Amino acid sequence: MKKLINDANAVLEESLDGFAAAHTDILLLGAGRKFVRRRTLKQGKVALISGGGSGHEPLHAGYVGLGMLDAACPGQVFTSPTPDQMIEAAEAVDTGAGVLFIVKNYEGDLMNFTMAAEMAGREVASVVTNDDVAVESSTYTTGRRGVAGTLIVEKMVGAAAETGMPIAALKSLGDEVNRRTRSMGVALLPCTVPAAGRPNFTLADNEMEMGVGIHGEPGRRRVPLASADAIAEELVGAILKDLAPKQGSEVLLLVNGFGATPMIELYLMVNSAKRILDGAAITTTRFLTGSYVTALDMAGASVTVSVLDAQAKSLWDAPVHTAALRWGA
Amino acid sequence: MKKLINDANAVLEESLDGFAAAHTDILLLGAGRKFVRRRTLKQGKVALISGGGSGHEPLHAGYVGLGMLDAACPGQVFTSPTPDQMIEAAEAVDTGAGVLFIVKNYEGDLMNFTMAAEMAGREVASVVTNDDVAVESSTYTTGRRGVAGTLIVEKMVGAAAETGMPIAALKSLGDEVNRRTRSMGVALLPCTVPAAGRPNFTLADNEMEMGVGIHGEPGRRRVPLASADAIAEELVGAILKDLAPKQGSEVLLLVNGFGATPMIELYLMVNSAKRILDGAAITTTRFLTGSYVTALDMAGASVTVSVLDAQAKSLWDAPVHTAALRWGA
Amino acid sequence: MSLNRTAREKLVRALAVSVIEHADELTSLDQAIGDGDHGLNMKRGFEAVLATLPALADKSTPEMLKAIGMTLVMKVGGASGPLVGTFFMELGKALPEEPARADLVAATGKAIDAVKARGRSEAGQKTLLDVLVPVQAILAAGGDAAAIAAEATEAAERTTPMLATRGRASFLGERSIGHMDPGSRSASLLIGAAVVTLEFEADL
Amino acid sequence: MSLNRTAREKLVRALAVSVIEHADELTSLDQAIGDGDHGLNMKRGFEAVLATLPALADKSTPEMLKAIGMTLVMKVGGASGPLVGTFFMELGKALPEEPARADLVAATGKAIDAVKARGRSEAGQKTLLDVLVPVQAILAAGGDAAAIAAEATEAAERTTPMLATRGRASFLGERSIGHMDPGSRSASLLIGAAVVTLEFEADL
Ligand SMILES: Nc1ncnc2c1ncn2[C@@H]1O[C@H](COP(=O)(O)OP(=O)(O)O)[C@@H](O)[C@H]1O
Ligand SMILES: Nc1ncnc2c1ncn2[C@@H]1O[C@H](COP(=O)(O)OP(=O)(O)O)[C@@H](O)[C@H]1O
Ligand SMILES: [Mg+2]
Ligand SMILES: [Mg+2]
Ligand SMILES: [Mg+2]
Ligand SMILES: [Mg+2]
Repeated sequence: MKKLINDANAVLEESLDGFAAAHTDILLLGAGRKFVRRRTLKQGKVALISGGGSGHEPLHAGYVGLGMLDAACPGQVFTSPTPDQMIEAAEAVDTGAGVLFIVKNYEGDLMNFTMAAEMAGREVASVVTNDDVAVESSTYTTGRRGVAGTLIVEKMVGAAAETGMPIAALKSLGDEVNRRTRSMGVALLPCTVPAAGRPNFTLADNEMEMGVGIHGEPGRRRVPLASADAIAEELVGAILKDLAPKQGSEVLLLVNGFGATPMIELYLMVNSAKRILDGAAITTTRFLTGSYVTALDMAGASVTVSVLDAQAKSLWDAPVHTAALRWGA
Repeated sequence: MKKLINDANAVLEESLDGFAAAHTDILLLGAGRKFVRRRTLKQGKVALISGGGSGHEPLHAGYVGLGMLDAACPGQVFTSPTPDQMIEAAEAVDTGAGVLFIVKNYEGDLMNFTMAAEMAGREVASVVTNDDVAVESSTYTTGRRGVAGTLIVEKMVGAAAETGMPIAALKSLGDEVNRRTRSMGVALLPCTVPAAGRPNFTLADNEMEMGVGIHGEPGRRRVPLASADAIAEELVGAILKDLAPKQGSEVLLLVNGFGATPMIELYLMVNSAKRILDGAAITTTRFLTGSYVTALDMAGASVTVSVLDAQAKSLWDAPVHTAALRWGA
Repeated sequence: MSLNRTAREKLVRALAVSVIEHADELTSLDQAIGDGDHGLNMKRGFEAVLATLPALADKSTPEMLKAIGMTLVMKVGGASGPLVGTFFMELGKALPEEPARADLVAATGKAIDAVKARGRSEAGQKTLLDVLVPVQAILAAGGDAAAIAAEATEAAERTTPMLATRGRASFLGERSIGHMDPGSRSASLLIGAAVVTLEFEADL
Repeated sequence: MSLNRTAREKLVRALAVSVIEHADELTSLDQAIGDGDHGLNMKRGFEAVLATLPALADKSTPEMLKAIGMTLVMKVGGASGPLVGTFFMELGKALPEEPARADLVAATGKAIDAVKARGRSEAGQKTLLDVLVPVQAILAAGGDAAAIAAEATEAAERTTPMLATRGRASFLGERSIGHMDPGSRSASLLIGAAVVTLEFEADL
């Protein structure tokens, strides 16, 4: 394991301290590092709180700030946060208009957020994201994972919350954005949980993991390494099959790196993915390219497509000022 | 070699096409992909042009836009661009107030930019950045490399150019910012030039390359893997020794990833580096953390410290709207 | 089957040690079909339990179990935190101070129901329920300590050929087959430790 | 020593092939003490030269050399592009259409001076000048084709123990010792190819 760390068991704590120091203008670290919160709250605005296992940076703490989240609860690496974190975060940022949790669909996250909601003693609603088409969904199983599409939900619901939208409408909006958003990813090299000290899986030199999750969970199948075009065909193909957007739809394309894949490759994937979307008569009018929802030091990328309407576009374009996303402010 | 690419010889071209497609709102790709330019030019403003070998994304094309560069010339991977690129870029973005080249100190870059300046047939001045303290400087040698500090020069000179500052003053400013800025980096894993197909160097599982350059050039020495704190001690120590900032100085701290190192580690390095700066009675009031000047898929990071005065702070804080850096706009 | 202070302390220490000592094995199991944190999670939780051991042992058995459950919920995270935590909390709620064997059967049944409700899961889905449910059946059927411990070990092993339909392993579909479920393994370790202690201290 | 069209075409093809065929070796040398692109750079440049071969051969020898130089400057990039390009451009400028051997000696001298000025460098710094300078000295001293070719090979080898003070290898300091300079190797390949062709075609 080669990482810029001191103690494998203190990675999260030291990284959060560096993060908080670097962004004192917009955020604060809660007591016991249980949450990251906006420095300045807007009275009467619904409080948006997300969280999840760490190792996906900048998700979620990097999205705390104007136009996105009010607080984020970082769990241990790849481990859902505990209910006390969400309870204390809610206590800190609820200004009376209620709290909306944005939760990625993993059983651990769901259970911990649910327990927090039960114990919080305040109005709480939840949006659960499940954009990963790699997982075959069925009512008998856990269902799809929430992956990179989560940040699109956080951005759009965050923008709507700034306008004073009430909690029930925000929840419907979040559910709707989630329904319009699909993702799928591929891993070229595995990731290593610092405290585990060894890779979560192994891949031969000529193999990749198609449909990988953001915890380095094995995906749909292990296949021989393929070209960016072939990978884009499979990822975008699976997304479009499931999303079934109308011809002529406008979409946002997010090409997301998993942590160890550089921009030169991500932009190349943008080129491949856009060509396929063009071919399917889907117009890409918004782009986001970078390592936004990562899996520690995993190499690979995911593609997310989100169908846009006028409201979605204006919510996406609305000002945002967080550590990881910033425009118009 | 595991990369998201199609043809190892077409990586740059396909990546540039994706990049241009994703950022049509702010930039345009020149004919033959010789340069990336701002979509809208400001008449009477000195034109800032930078460039260099590719593989350092988002440097330089990611810094084209309001408040930074007018054009960037991407060379082949790790290869300086050719003079025709700078000549055609100058032709495209010079609005009559002259052209300032920002060049990283490598002989290849210097020679190609110099030939371009000789052939361009217009007023051209150059700022040469050489912030890498890993290289012992001497009048008999090539001198220090320009590395991550280059983006600070581009940002500050870019902001000044927006205010209408004339070319001679911009050159002095750029030289001055460069003099106040120092960097040093460490590699944990090597990088692979796509067309070469094999890593540029090899490191044992317990080794790192201290003082590495952004082309994966071997650095000061190969040493056993060490903790983030020990690495930060050596990097920041070498920087402070050379920069010799006054006690109580204010600085900008840039912790830069080389391409395969995730944010969780970079923020941890921020924590380590800031503690050392605090201990030296240096106050860090500006932070930039991310993979901004990369070496393809190399794992590791560099630390850059730039001494700030009131002018530097206001230039840093000034609005910028590029693919990779954006605030206040 | 009542426990004095010394017995309570021994029980809690045995539980904690059983998972802490096997943390690496649990993590390896979770690397194969999950995300490689199960050993770390359980270890973190039970280290927090150990840190308050004297105070825990001061409590009555039901109060102690509830406190352990709350600590696990607040320290473990992931899927196992709420589930294992809920099990202990509900067990504490359902047990009288001086439980007879029938009370233990009833209380473990209630605790398992709470786990099912929390996890929206059933036995047969390759989760820790595939240990809890059959072990509880042996307990209810009057099995002795040895039979209970043996069933815990075997039940965990029986998860190996199962197809996961809950938990992170369910993302793997068919590829989840052939690996032991990490949560089942930790449950069997906890049960094994409990049984040994209770046999000596409380004449299980 | 004049070259007809066929000879010019052969010369250019021989030059191009010499570096294109050794591109991988040149890249390996550059990976050791540089950034691993020298073979790719030279290959790209000489492929561009080959692409215009008929038109190049139509020109007079001096014009052809200038055109090759300009192509290399505009296609190679890196440090080698301006340097090798300048060498060819200046050689073309300095040679008469029908050069005598003395003209070749004088013109290579001028071209080397231009390379030194462009690179702000001298022989002795572990760069391609460590091949160009001694080879030109043999040429000036009346050495025959075999002597020139031998010196090119040996001069490149003599860069191995040198300490680099120019070019990317200079960043390595002492660690640059023990590796052949990639630019010297490509220069020796080009000289070797030129000598063979000129010996046959122009009675060098
Ligand atoms: N819905 C569920 N019902 C019962 N047990 C579950 C459920 N989901 C997961 N588990 C158990 O939790 C274990 C995984 O725990 P852990 O690795 O700590 O959490 P996570 O899966 O969140 O990383 C699984 O091996 C399984 O036994
Ligand atoms: N200042 C210089 N003067 C003469 N030759 C030089 C100089 N700098 C570099 N070289 C030559 O250029 C070669 C490297 O070329 P190349 O790898 O194509 O460019 P780069 O170093 O920019 O990657 C070196 O091996 C050396 O022979
Ligand atoms: Mg987990
Ligand atoms: Mg180069
Ligand atoms: Mg797990
Ligand atoms: Mg080179």
